[in-house]
Amino acid sequence: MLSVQEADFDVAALYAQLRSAAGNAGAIVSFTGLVREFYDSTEAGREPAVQRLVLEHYPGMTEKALLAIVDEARLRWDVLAWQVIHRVGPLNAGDQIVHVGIASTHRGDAFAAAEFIMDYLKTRAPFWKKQHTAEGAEWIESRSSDEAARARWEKR
Amino acid sequence: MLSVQEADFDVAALYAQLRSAAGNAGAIVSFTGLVREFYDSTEAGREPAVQRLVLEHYPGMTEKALLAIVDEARLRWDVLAWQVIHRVGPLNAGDQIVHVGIASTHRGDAFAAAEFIMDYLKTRAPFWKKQHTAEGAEWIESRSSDEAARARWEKR
Amino acid sequence: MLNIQYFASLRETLGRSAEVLALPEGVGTVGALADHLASSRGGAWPALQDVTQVLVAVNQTIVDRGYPLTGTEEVAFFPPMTGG
Amino acid sequence: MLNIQYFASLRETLGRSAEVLALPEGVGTVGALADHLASSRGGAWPALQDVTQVLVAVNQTIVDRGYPLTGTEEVAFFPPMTGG
Repeated sequence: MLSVQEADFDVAALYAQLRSAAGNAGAIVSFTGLVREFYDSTEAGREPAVQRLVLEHYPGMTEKALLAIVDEARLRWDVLAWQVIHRVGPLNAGDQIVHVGIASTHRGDAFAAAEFIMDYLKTRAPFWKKQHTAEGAEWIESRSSDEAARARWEKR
Repeated sequence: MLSVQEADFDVAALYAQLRSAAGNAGAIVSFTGLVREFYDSTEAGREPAVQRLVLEHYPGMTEKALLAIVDEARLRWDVLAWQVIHRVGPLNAGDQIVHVGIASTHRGDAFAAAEFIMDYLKTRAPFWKKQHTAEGAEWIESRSSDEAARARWEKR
Repeated sequence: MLNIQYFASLRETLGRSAEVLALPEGVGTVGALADHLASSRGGAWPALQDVTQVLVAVNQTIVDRGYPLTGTEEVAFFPPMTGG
Repeated sequence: MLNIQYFASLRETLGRSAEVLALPEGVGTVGALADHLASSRGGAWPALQDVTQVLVAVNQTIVDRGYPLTGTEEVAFFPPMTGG
């Protein structure tokens, strides 16, 4: 189940759906990303308080890119059921921003598929974050640590 | 939060508690283990339908072992809040058996801590499973794949 | 016609979110399109030529600068992605 | 006195879940205790000597067979763990 949406999502309902759809799963892994109050700045020493985050995306391509990432995860690991939810539009500190849920026969596959999807989503799905602070608004720059997290999956 | 209990647990309530306790977390990872209907047998080709599973534990040592595993995870990774719930006593196919919830600043730490705790829990916490099927009752044997999953954390 | 889209910081830098354009004379690749827009428009448009800061998708798939254009594609220019 | 506990399949094999025992003469380690119970009781008790199938905890921490006993410990014998 894939959704790119402005609305918040209900992790409890998502877990219930995944468990119900999972059949004879032995493992359910879920990841939820939250908007942090202080965002790492690329400039050392600067950590402006995030008052608001606005998520922009590329309608159509975003969904296509996310499905391609999920397809790759399903090729690599046993995935009985999956969910990817990503919010767009304005968000506040503490808000839920992204959710990945994976049901699998075994726990190793569930962990790997969920982390793989998150690492690729961060760097390969067309979303862009702009943060609004007391100092003004700025686009968040991509982080080399996110690219490194994605790249390590290439070695397997 | 650690609990070894006969009662079922509510993943929705656990997520809400973890999110509330997590402070300025950016990532929440949760793992839930379910009783599979067919259990891998150590004898190839035999997969008896599990009608019931009974979990035995070593009261006192179980809690101590789980806390030691969590402490090690907290030394290795940034853990803002955590939950480990493990059920004991009789369980049926599809039942929830174990839950690990981790809140962290970053997703990599949350994934690693949750998976580490599960891999150690499987092989280092005193729980034993007995399965009851139409063919009778038998103790589940430990699996070398579980020991291998645990051992890979030693190399880091 | 090319359907060209610009996203995020690049959209703000260029002051444009989308346009429809005939394939310019002599332009056969994504890279040549970026070069053409940069040289013919000047101003902020040379930003399109920074291959590390500007990614390109054709028909919603990321491509290299050498990717061929026939004149009927959806082309998008955008900065590195920061989702999740 | 030693407070000895047996768990899971081992508890069933031995037909006993716990006992209180004075440290036997000449027994100074966990391994020596297992050897003593095996040789003095016979029957199923030599199962305790299988170091791959029987783990030992002293005061609720897993130890090697060479771990010393003074006679006041909680000692537990059990098969490899299968939780989660």
